[in-house]
Amino acid sequence: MDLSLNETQKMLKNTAKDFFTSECPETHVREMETDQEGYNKQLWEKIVNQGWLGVPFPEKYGGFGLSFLEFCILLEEAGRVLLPEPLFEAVLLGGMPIFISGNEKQKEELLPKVISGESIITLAFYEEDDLISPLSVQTKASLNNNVYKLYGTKMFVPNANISDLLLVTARTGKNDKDISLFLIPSSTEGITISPLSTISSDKQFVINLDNVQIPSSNLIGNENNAWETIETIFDMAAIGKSCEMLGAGEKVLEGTVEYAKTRTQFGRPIGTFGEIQRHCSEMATLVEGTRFVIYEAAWKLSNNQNASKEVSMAKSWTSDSHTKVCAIAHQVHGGIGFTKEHWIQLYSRRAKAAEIAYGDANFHRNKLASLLKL
Amino acid sequence: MDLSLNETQKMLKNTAKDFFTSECPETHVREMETDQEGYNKQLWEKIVNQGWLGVPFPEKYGGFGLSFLEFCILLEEAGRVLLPEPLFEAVLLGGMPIFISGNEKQKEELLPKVISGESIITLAFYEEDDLISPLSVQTKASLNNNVYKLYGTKMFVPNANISDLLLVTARTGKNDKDISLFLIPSSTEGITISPLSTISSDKQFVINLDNVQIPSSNLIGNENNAWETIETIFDMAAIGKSCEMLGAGEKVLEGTVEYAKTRTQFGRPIGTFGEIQRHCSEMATLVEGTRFVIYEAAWKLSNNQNASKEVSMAKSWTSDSHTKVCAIAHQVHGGIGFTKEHWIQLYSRRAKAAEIAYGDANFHRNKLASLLKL
Amino acid sequence: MRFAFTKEEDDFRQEVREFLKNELPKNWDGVAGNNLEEGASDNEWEFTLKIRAKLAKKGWLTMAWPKEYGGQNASMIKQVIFAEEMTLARAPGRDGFGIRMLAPTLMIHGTEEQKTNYLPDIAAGKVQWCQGYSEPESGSDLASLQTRAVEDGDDFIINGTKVWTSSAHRADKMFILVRTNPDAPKHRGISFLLIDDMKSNGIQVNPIIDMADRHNFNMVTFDNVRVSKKNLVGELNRGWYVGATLLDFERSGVEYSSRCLSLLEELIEFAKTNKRGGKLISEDSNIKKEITELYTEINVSRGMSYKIADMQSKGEVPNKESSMSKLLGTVLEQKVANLGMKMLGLYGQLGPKSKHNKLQGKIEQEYLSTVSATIAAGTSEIQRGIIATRGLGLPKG
Amino acid sequence: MRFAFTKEEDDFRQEVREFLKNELPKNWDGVAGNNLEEGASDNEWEFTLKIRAKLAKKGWLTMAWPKEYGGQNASMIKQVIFAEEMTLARAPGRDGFGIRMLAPTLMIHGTEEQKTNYLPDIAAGKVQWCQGYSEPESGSDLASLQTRAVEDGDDFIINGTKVWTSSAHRADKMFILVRTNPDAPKHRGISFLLIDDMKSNGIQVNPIIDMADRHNFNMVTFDNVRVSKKNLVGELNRGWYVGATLLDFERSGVEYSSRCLSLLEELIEFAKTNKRGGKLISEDSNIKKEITELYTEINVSRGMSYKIADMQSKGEVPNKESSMSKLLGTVLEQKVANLGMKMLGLYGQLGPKSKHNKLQGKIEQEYLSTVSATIAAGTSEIQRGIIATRGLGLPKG
Repeated sequence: MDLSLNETQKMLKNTAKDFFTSECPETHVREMETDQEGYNKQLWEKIVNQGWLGVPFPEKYGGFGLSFLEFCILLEEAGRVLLPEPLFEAVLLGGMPIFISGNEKQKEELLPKVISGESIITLAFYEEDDLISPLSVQTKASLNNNVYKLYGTKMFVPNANISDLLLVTARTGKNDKDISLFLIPSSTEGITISPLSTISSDKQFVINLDNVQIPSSNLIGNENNAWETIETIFDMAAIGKSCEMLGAGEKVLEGTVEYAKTRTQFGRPIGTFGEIQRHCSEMATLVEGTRFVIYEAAWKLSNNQNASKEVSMAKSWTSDSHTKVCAIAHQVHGGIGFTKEHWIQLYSRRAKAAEIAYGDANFHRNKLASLLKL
Repeated sequence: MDLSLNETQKMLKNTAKDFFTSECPETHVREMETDQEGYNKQLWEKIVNQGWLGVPFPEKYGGFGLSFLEFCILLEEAGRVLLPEPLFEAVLLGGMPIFISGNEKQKEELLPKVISGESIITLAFYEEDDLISPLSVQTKASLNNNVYKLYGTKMFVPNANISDLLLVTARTGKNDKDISLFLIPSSTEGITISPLSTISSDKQFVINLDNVQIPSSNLIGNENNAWETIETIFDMAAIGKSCEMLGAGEKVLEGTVEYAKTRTQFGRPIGTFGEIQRHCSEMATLVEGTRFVIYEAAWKLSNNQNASKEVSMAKSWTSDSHTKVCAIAHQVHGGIGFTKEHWIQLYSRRAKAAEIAYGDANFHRNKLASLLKL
Repeated sequence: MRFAFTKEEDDFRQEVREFLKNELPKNWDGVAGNNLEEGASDNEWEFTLKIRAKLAKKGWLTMAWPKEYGGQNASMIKQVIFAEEMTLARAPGRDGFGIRMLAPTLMIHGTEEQKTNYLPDIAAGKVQWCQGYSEPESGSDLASLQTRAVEDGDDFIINGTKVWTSSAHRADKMFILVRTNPDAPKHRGISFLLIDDMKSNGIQVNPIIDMADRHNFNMVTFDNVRVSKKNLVGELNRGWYVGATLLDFERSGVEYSSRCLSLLEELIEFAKTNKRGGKLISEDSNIKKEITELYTEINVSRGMSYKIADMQSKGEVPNKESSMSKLLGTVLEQKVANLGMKMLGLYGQLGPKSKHNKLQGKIEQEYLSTVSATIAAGTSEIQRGIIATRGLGLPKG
Repeated sequence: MRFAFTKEEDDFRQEVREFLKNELPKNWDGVAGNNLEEGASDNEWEFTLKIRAKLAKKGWLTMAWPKEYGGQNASMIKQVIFAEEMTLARAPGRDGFGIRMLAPTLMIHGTEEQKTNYLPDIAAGKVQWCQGYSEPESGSDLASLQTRAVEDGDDFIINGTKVWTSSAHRADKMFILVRTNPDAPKHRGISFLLIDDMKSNGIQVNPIIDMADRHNFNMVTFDNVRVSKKNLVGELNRGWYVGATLLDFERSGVEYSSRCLSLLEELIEFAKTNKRGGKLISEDSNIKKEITELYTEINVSRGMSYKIADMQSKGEVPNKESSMSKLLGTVLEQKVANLGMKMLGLYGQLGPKSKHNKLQGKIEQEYLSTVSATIAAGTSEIQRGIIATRGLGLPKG
C-alpha cells in the first residue's frame, strides 16, 4: 500500500500542471466556448509534442509506455484548467478501444497516428436511448461481399467535427450483446454530422449514418464482440472524467478559499464567519475524499484487476460531490459567481456535464447495487 | 382556508398545555420509565376527569363531540412533555376502532367505558412480520357454535399490562384481506402477556393466543371486513404520533435555543457562533415546516376526506425531521446532552421509537410512490 | 382551522385561470423558457407590459392595497391564489418593485404629494420601477453601502455604483438607498430617494449577463445625478428603516413551491411516459425516492407559505417564517432542477436552443438559473441569521 | 502508487486475525454489544486486561514506538491493518490513553526519570491511564480550564473538577491539564501533570451514565490532591503545548470506517436474507439506495484514513486530514445505525436485553451510543473550524 506518486508520476504531474497553467488560461477556455472547432491547433500540437497522447500506450506504437494511471494524472491537471482540447477523448475514446481490441495491424497503423496527432479518432456510441447498455445500440451493420453497410443515428459524439476517423458501435447479430465496433473515416459517403448546443459549451454532435459502406477489414476486434471493450472503455472514461472533476474541484476550492480570505463584509473577511468556514471545510472534505476512491479504481484498472465496484463508487461519489463543491463555491461567492464573466460558472456548467457523463450517480449506484447483489 | 385554531381549539390547547406542564414534569417521565405499570393512576384519573378521552367521540357516548383534529391538538401538548399515560393509545387504538366499526350496541356499551376510564382497551395488530399489511396477520380465528377460537402471536402491543380489553386482528378467511377484529378480555384463558424492553422505555408486549375462545358477539364490525378500519386507524395513529413529535420538537427547539443563549465558551454565548445559529435555524425550520403538513392531514381525516397522500407526506416528513431535530439538539448540547440525566436524551430516544411507529419514512415514501402511480 | 378553499376563493382561482388561458398564447411555457418578468427580448417585454395593464384593470395587481389607495383590501389567501395561478401558468406581468415594495413603503412613509404622484401609475401598471440597493462592496452587508448623495440647494447629487439591479434596463424609475451622512454609524446615515427618470444625465445602465446567458441584472453607475429633495421618502438619514421594514410585505413565498410543484409534476409525467434502457424512468429506485421526498418537501414549503399568508390575513407580522419559506423554497428549486437533470440523462445538457432537447430544454435553464436562488434577495446564510437572531432571539455574533 | 498490500502486510493481517480467532470466545460480538474498551462489568474488564497483556507480549501495542523505547518503528500501514482487524473482530484490549497519547508525549517532553518510570509499564499493558482534560465549563473551549494546581514545597496541590473522563473508574493513573498561573493568558498558564494513584486522598470518581445506559464517562473531583513536582511533564505553564500537540499522533481514524463497514456488511446480509411484507428488505428501493450510498461513503472514509497513514509513514504530519477523517467517519457511524433502524422496522427499538431483538439488539445500542460520535473527542464543529483555519488558512473568527 503506497498512496504517493512515484518520481515519474510526480514529474509528469508537475510538468502538466505548469504547462496547462501557462498554456490554458481562462481566456483560452472562454475563446473555445464559441470557437467553431472548439480547440486550438497550435496548443493541440504542443500537447502532442509533449507526447501525452502516448502516455498509456506501449513504446512500440510510439507511446510513453506508462499506464492508464499516469494518464489519469494528466487528466486531473487538464481538469484543473478546464482544458478544451480533446486530450481525454483522443486517448480514451480514440486510441484506447483500438489498443484494447484492435488486431496488431490496426494497432501498428492507427496508434502512432493517434499519438502523433496525425489522426483524431472519436467514439460514436450513444443513441437515442442514452443508457449505457448494449440494448441502446440500434444502429445496424450488415455484411455483404466483405462490405459492411451501416444505418442509424449516433448521439452525443464528442469532437466529431475535428475527427477524421470515427469508431462506431453497431448491432451485428440477434443477441442482446451482438455489438461490433467499426472504424469509419468521417468523410465516408452517407455520414452527416450536426452539432448540439450544450450546457458546457463543448463540442458534441449527432451523426446520421445512412447506407455507410466500409470494408470488413475496418472491423475492430471480432464481430459481435465489442461490448466488453465498450464496458472497459466506459469504466476508464468514468474514471478519467472523475479525475478531471477532481482537478477542477481542487481549483474551485483554492479559488473559493482565496475569495473568502479577501472579500470583506461587516468589516471583516467573510472567511471568518462560521457559515463560510463550514462551507469551505465541507468543500475541502469532499475534494479530499475524492482522490483516494478515484485513484484506487484507476490503479486497479491499470493493473487489470476487477474494478467494477471501485469505478461505480468513484463515479457516483465524484458526480455528487463535485457538483456539490461547485454549488457551495457559488454560495460563498454570492452574486458575483453567477455572472457570465466570473470564472466559477465555467466550472459549475462543466460540473453538470461531467456529472452525467459516462453514467451519472444513479446509474452507478444501480450498478453497485447489483454488484452487491442487492 | 384558515390555519388558525378556533376559540374552542385554542382553549383546549391552552388548558392542555398548562395541565401537562404542571402534572407531567420530567421527574414523572423518568419515574414511569422504570415503573412496572408505566403510568400513574392518579394522573390518569385527572386526565379522564378532564374528559379528554372523549374529545373525538359524540356526546351521546359521553364524549366531547369534537373531532380527531381536536384530539391531535391534545396529542401535540402531550408530546411536548412526553406524557407516559396512554392517552394516545386508549383513544386511537382502543376507542376509535370501536367507534368506526362497532355496531351501535358495542359503541353504547364500550365507548362510555373508554371515555370514563373504566376500561382501557388496546390494539393487538402487529405480528412477527411487522409490516403494516393484511398479509402480516397470521393469527387465525375460526368460528364454531358461535364461538371463535384464536391462535397466534401478537407483537408490539402497547400497554397490554394495564388493558382489560384487547382488540385483536385475526385472519378469518382465505383472501388476503379477510381480516376480522375481535374484542377479547385480557383475562381470557389462553392469553399470555410478556413485556418487551424498548428504546423509549415505554410498555409494549408480546401476546400469545393459544386456543382463546370468545363468543361471536365479540366480533367488531363484519367478519373479514376489518382491514379498512385498520387502515384508517393506522392513518390516524400515524398523524397522532406525528403530532406528538411536533410537540416534542417544539420543546426540544425551545430548550436548545435556551441552552445556546446561556452556555458560554470562548468567552461568549455559544448562540453567537455561526455554526450554532445555523443549527438552531435549521431546527426551527424543520419544526415549523412540520405543523402544516400534519394538520392538513388531520383536518382531512376529521372531515372524512381522502388523506392518504397527506398522511404519508406528514409521517415521512415528521419521522425524518424530528429525528434530525433531536440530532441537531444533541450537537448543540455537546457532551452533557448524551448523559442519562439530561432531558434531551429522553426526547431523542422517544424520537426514534416515534420515527418507526405506524410506518417509518420509507414505508410512507413507498406508499406515496404508489399513490403517485410511480 | 380549515384546510379547504371557500367557494369564493375557488371561484376567484377559476377566474384567474380562465383569464390566463385566454390571454396567454397556446402552449405558453413561460417567457423564453425562463422566469424573467422582463423577458429576454423587446417583444417579450412588450407582452409583459400588455398583460400587466390587463391585470391592473382587473384590479388584481393591487388587490392587497387598502381601499383608500384604490385597493380591495383582499385577503392574503386570495393573493396567494393569484400568485399560485400566475406561477403555475408561468405568466409574466406582476410587478415586484412598484406594487409590492415601493407602494407599501410610500403608503407609510411617503408625503401626500408622493402618494398622489406615484401610487396611481404603479396601480395602473404604467411604470416599471427598479431597486437600487446592493453595491459591489455591499452585498450581504447592505448597510455598508457607499453610494453618496450630497445636498445641493433643493437637490441631492448622487455618485456611486449599484449592482444586481434587476430590470434596470427596462425600468423608468428607481428607488435607491444612498449615504447622506458618512460620519454617522452605518445604519444611521442612509436615506431613501426616488429617481424619476432612469434616462437622467449621469445614469449609466450596464448589463450583467448571468451564467444562463440571460440579461436580468445590471450595474448602474451614478455620475453627479441630480434628484430633487421632494423625492426624499421619510426622514433624512433614516432611510435604512424606511427601506428595510417592508421587504417582506405581501410576500408569502408561495411562488417557490408553485414553481417547484408545476415542474415536478411535469417531471413525474415525463418519468412515467419515458423509458431508459427499456424501463420507465419512474421505475428507477433512486428517482422514485427523490420524487417522493421532493413532493413532500414541496408540500411542506407550500404549507409554510400558506401559514405566512394566514398570519398576514390576521394582521400578524411574519419574520422568521418568511426567511424559512425562502430558505426551503429556494433549495427546492435547485433540487427539482437537479432531479430533472438526473431524469433526462445526457439530454439534460441540452438547452432550449438544441433541437434534440427534452422538455424544451428547460431543465438546463432551470439548473443554470436556480444557482442564484439561494443567493439573490438575501443569501441562505443571511436568512438563517435572521431566523436565529430575529426569530429565535439568539444574540448577534 | 500501489493500492494493494504487500505479502508481508497480508501475512501480518492473517497473523492478527488468527490470534484474535484463538483468543476471543466463539461468536464473540464485542464487549456487551458495545464498543467500550473497559467493558460493562468487572469480568469484561478483566478479559480486556488479559487480552491487552497478550497483545503487549506480541509487541503489537507498541509497534509504532521507536526502537529505543522497545518499539518496532512499524509502518503506519501495519498499524492500520492492526487497527482494522481489531475493530472488525470487535476485540477489546487496545489502550488509547497510555500508548497512543501519553507515551509519545513522554518520549518528547518527559525527563529520563519519567520515561524510565512510566514507559515500560505502559508497554507491558500493565497500567490503565486516563485523561484529565475537559471540565464542566470547558468543553470545546478546553484552554479555559480552571482546575487549579498550587505549588506547595515539592508538591502541587490540585483542586477542581474534570468531566467526560473515560475509564477513570478503571484507571490506575491520570495525566491532567491544570492551571498553574491564573493571571497569564489562558493558553500560557496551564501545566501537564501525572497523577500516580487514582486512589489518592481527595480524588473522587463519580460515574456518568450515558443515554445507552453505559458507564464509560466519569466526573472526577480533586480536593487538595497532592502531586509531586517530579510529575510535571515539560515546563511549568507550558502544558497546553505539551498536551495538545500529540492528540492526533498515531491515529489514522480507520476505526470509524472499519466499524461502519463491518456493521454495514452485517446489515446487507440481513437485508438479503430477511423479508418484510413478503419482500426481501434489500428490494426496498429506499434501502437499496442508502446501502449503495453508505457503502461508497465508507470507502471514501477508509481511503482518507489510509492516506493519513501513508502520510505518517512518510513523516508528514496530517492536520486537516485527521479532522476530515473524524468528521466523515463519525457521521457515517450515525448513518449506519440509522440505516439499521430502517431495516429492522419495529424490531429496531429492541435492545440487547430483549429476547425478541434482531442482530442481538446491537442496532438500538449503536443508535444510542453513536449520538456522542460527532461530539466526543472534538465536536464536528470544532473539526470544521480546524479544517477551515489550520487546514485552509482562513482567518480565525
